[in-house]
Amino acid sequence: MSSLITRVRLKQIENLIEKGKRLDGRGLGDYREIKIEQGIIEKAEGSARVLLGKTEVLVGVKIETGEPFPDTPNEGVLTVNAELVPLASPSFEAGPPDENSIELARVVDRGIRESKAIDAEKLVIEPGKKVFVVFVDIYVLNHDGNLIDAAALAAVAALRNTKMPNYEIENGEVKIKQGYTQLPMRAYPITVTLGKINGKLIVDPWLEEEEAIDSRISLAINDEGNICAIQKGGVGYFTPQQILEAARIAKEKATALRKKLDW
Amino acid sequence: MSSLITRVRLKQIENLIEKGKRLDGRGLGDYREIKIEQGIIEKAEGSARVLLGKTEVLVGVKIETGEPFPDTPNEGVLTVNAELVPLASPSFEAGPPDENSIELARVVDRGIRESKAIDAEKLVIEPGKKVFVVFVDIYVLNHDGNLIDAAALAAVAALRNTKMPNYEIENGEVKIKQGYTQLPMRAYPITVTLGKINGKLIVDPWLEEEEAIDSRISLAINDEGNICAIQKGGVGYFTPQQILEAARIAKEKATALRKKLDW
Amino acid sequence: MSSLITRVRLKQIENLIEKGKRLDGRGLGDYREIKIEQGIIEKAEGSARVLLGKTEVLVGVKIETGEPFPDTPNEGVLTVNAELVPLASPSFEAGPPDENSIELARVVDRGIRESKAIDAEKLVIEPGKKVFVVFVDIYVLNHDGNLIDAAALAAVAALRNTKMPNYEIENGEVKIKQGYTQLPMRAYPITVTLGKINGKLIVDPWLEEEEAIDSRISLAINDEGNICAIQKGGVGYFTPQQILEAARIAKEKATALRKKLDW
Amino acid sequence: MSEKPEKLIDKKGLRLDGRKPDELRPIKIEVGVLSNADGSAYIEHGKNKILAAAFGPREMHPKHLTLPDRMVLRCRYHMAPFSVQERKSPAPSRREIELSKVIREALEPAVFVEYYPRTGVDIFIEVLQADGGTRCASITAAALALADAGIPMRDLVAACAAGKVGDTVVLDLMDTEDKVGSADVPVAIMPNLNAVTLLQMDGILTFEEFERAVDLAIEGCKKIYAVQKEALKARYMAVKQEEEVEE
Amino acid sequence: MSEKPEKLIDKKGLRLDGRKPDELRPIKIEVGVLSNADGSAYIEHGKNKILAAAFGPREMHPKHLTLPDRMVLRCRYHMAPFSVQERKSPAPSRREIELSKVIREALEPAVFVEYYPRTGVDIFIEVLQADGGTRCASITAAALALADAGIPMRDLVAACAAGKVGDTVVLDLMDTEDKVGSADVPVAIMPNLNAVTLLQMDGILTFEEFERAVDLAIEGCKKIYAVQKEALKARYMAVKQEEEVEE
Amino acid sequence: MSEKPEKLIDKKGLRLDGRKPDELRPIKIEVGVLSNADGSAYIEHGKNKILAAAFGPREMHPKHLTLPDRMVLRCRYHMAPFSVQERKSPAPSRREIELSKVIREALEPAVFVEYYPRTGVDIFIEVLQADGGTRCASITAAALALADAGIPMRDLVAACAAGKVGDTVVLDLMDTEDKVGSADVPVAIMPNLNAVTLLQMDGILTFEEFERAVDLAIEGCKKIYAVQKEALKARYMAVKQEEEVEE
Repeated sequence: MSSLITRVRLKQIENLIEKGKRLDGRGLGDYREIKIEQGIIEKAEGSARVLLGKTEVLVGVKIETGEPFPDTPNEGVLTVNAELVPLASPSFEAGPPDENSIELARVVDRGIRESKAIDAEKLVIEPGKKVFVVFVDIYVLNHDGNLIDAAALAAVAALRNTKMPNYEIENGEVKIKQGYTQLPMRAYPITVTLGKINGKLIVDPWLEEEEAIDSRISLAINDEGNICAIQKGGVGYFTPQQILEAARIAKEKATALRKKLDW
Repeated sequence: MSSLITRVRLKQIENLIEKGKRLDGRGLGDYREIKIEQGIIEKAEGSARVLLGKTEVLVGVKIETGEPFPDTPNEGVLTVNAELVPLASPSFEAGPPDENSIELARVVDRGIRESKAIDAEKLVIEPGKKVFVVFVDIYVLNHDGNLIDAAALAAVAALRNTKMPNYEIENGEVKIKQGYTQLPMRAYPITVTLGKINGKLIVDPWLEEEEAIDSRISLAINDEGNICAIQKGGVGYFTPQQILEAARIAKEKATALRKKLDW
Repeated sequence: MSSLITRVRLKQIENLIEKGKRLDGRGLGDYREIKIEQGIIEKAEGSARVLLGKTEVLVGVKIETGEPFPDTPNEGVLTVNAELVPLASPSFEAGPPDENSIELARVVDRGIRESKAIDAEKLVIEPGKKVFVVFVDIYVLNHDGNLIDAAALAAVAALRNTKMPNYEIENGEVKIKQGYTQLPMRAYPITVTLGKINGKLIVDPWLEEEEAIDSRISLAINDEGNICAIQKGGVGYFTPQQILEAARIAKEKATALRKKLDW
Repeated sequence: MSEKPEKLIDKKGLRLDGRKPDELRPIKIEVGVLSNADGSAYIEHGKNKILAAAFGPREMHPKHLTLPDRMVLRCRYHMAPFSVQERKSPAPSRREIELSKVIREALEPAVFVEYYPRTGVDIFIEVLQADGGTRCASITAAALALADAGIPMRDLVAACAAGKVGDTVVLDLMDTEDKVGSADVPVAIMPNLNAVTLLQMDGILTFEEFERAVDLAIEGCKKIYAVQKEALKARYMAVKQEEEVEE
Repeated sequence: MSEKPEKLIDKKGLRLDGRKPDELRPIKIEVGVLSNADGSAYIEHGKNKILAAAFGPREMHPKHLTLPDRMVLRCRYHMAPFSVQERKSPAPSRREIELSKVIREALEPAVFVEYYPRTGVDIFIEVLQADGGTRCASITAAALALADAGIPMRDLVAACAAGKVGDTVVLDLMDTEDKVGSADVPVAIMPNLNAVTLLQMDGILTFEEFERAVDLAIEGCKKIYAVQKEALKARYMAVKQEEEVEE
Repeated sequence: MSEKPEKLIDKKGLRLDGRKPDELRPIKIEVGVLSNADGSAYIEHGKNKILAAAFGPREMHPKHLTLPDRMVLRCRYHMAPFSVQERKSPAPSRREIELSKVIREALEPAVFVEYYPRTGVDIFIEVLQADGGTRCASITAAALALADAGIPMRDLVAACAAGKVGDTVVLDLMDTEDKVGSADVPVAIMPNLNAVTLLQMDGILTFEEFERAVDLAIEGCKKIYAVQKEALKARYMAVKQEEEVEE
């Protein structure tokens, strides 16, 4: 990402963090304010909008029928896609997904997949032939930093909000019936991202801090407090101690967040 | 489109039009000379070449079998595509269709589709499963202005010239038989484009006039003289009065053209 | 290809060739040293690596099931693809195949196809419905000239090394069984490329010579010594006499090579 | 899944959603909703939910598209995959490419492009939910995004469709009416200049029906124009209050 | 749908369309048919119908492809979707990309590329109907388009295939012969320079058959060369007449 | 075709291929294997066979990606179509694009990017055969390719995964263990700097298991580091010998 902030600003951020403070008044381990709205796209089977400070992510879930993958004939299909639409930031460009949007989608995908959040076996209509395909489309509407946590939260919130069409099989053909069933969920992973500035770890870096950090680490934590996915990013490094410290903080933050959300 | 003509030339065009005249001697409401040749591509199921002055458009029609759209199981499929091939103009580039060729294809498509020119129900082989797909490929060979009218004319002329293969169903498989049937047509829409220069409307603008006009309006008129499709183009505007005037002229011109073509 | 060598070097190459000599000490009709290794990619159904001097080409063969082409319902499918991967040369770029890699793939394809090297009828599982598809993927690992001969040799060597899965048909479904059968081969074409410098023909031009030649001709020779594919390349020309001379040399070289390889 | 309703207009002359023939759907507009864009607007027009943003005037990439005597306007109309019944691939469709062009050409007459030569303005439109008439609602929102970005304009552009449903010419078709109805005429105007900047038509209309549809659409646009001005006013009041607080 | 004919050569030694083994299909060429191109030609060679146009010498886009000491030749061979039995996607196929390259390399030896450094010439070929031998007919037409554009040339390039049908080496294969026959040898020459600029081969030929095929193809090219010259002459007469009328 | 093995760890605590839980697969590395690259390395790590090459520091194309104060590192991780069980399309998959990014970010901390401003270094990785752990083996090889190209580096980067198979935390998962196992933790380190430059995780681990996996992976990386240094030494000995012969 191009350098959008000045060296003076960068120095300011670093100096504050040295003292355990941040530009926007937060403590090193604090999240920005989080707002979640569910069900705002009526035409989608599920949807949620997350505001993480000024970062805004909308996730829509669509459910269609399709074929299972040959190696998992008894499981439905999950497809996660992310669009960094150009109205969200001057640094986003229209066009096919770039490495940043692909990484975002794949990190959110792993959190959901590895925690077995969706009960994929209940999405099977006819084993090996026909299953429900769950499309999770992440739409970043305003980029003010820490897209991973906002997108992961919006994705799980949207899935919690998702209804599957009822169906019956008539003469070998799937007939969609009236009514809906809740999408079968087994877990609600929460992803916590930390950045490293001058050797210090900060939670939920916002846009200007993202310019200042040399690396980040994102950990998806499941309902039991176990780790189910990790992604290190950025051109810097962590010491092994910092990694364990980050894992500890992530677990703590996820538990707190989970309590607050009543998930 | 980049400015290919000089300001002097532009002034000249405007001055003439002010006096009700045009550079090439036509009156404001006159078409250039129109020539239509049908059946010139023997390998295509239908074809026609239209010369509108120096503008040259070739349309080939191919018919294949395929699946109907899920929401219209009892109708054949119409696909219109336009190629602004680079030999037609220094302003055309090789590559995937750009917004100009897509607009051209979609405007021609709408004229045919909305007037219900093709009797789509007669293209069904097996409802919901197998239908004829009609590919209308517009090939612009020389661009001297008003591609929409030339392409729309060539498309309908090619469809009038199109033969469908005969077939029978044997053990659930479609067998192509000897002989051909005329493509079932119900209407022959004619599209008339007008340009606006200095508040005056001109019919069939040629290339240099296209550089001078700030907007154009194209109206497809069906056999009964009703309007079945409209497209305004260009970065200017029309007053509501100019729009109604354009519609009146288009209807008149289409009737005259229809008589001349004996459609 | 951009000019990678200096004019002095070019003059040097030309002067030597005038005297029947070459920069690397070879005679005009000599190949560089050839090394062939087979079966080095265990996960592929067949593979071979060819070193032609410093030019290095790896070919992997994968076999899958698929549909035959409608016009050859009783034949398996051959697909040849070439990747000029960017680690092989600073002149190669990542991205979709360009004209050079497409030409390379198609020239190798023609040698195999026209000599009927693979017994395509033995690849049919169910006529018109299911056949084996043979994917020949040419991977250029180091480009030091004459990719065509190296790739053609590696492709045939990989096919000679290819095993097809055994199968049986159970209730209309193909079941892959234990064990393998040798891919049925009928011919082992060998392709010989000659370059023209100052009216002289040289066999197996290496990278610097490729910069110096104005045209090349590649001939695929089958087991009987007949010609089964030709491709002239480059922006120069051959006299008819030079073409016949090239064909004569190619036949001779192919025979010698075949003897040496014991094909 | 989509069954055709039996009657688009009932005995009382009311439409499927209870509207009268010349009645607009509810419209809600908010200006200045995105912090990273130079200008932005969010519109809910019936069940349509659309975001528009403007960036610029700014340096253009690639540079060779720059024009020496004027600003270049670019526009991308794009639908979210979840905005419609069947998931839409995020890659731009031919329809989206055409609409991007006609929307740009509907907005450009309102912009003083000669004020900022050698610059570009990008308009990005994201349809979050579609329910018929997205191109018109997009124009309505995008005009406000341009104004919010401080792009000098002759007038706002307001857009609305009229059409024919059964035998009746009606205003502002929703999705079902658009699909089952017999004609659709989207129109955009610069209200103060009596200028039509977008006009398209699908379906079959007599000359007289067309005249009526254009009149009805223009009336609709004028009502939408009033909503646009309210939204702009609300935005400026908010900005002013913020500034006062900061002082 | 395509059934193989029983006999490609009948008892009298004649081919499916009644031609003798060394006989060309009818050829019709017109030069200067497109008003926007710098040079153009239209060829009907058997049932092949092909347009070729040349633009340049002109500035190149993108600029970094320019060469300091010579003109850059580019070529696009493209088939219309309706030119063949099964509709062809308009996106360039691998075959079209290869043919664009070999056609360019067949034409380039005839062009004095050093006369106009830092410029480019684009050759665009559109196959409107294909019936076997399109690459050769394309070269024949494109050479005339270059000449018509005033590009300085050593010679024209004329092209024609020979091949083997049954046991007979024949000239100028049409579609069915190409598909069912046992070899195809397309050749292009600069007739005055005794220079072969295109040579490809598919199928199986002995050395002697190959020699015979090359000879036959070269003979064919020379006959086509005569037709090319006639077409150029007709074009210049027409231009001259136009100029005289204008004086 | 792929049946799940019944037991990933046998009664003796050994794995499918007979390794102990903390045992690496056999590793073979050769540096300087490609004559056209500025630096290169070939690694066989278990059945993984991977080539890595580095080009640069050199001028970048396109130029606008150049940075005034540092070198730009680019990386492409790519799998050969025949490297896996089912043929892979040669077009880059989303997985390959993500891995290209994380591999680049694993290598960049080791490079003194500020030494050569306004230049670029390209790293190209080709997986010729894949058997689990390709990203780690790619990093191990690519770090050597960079060193072989003479790019100034703080340290080498060595990479290796740990994971959980059944109830056991094990080192260096092969393909079957990766697919059937319950967690995979690829790690890259700069051994002399105690710095983790790549860390990912799939699966479910308690905090304690995660700690153990990271420790184990780092131990593995250190062993691989020794192999890397041997390979570099062998390369330099060879180069030196060549030079001596030339003198």
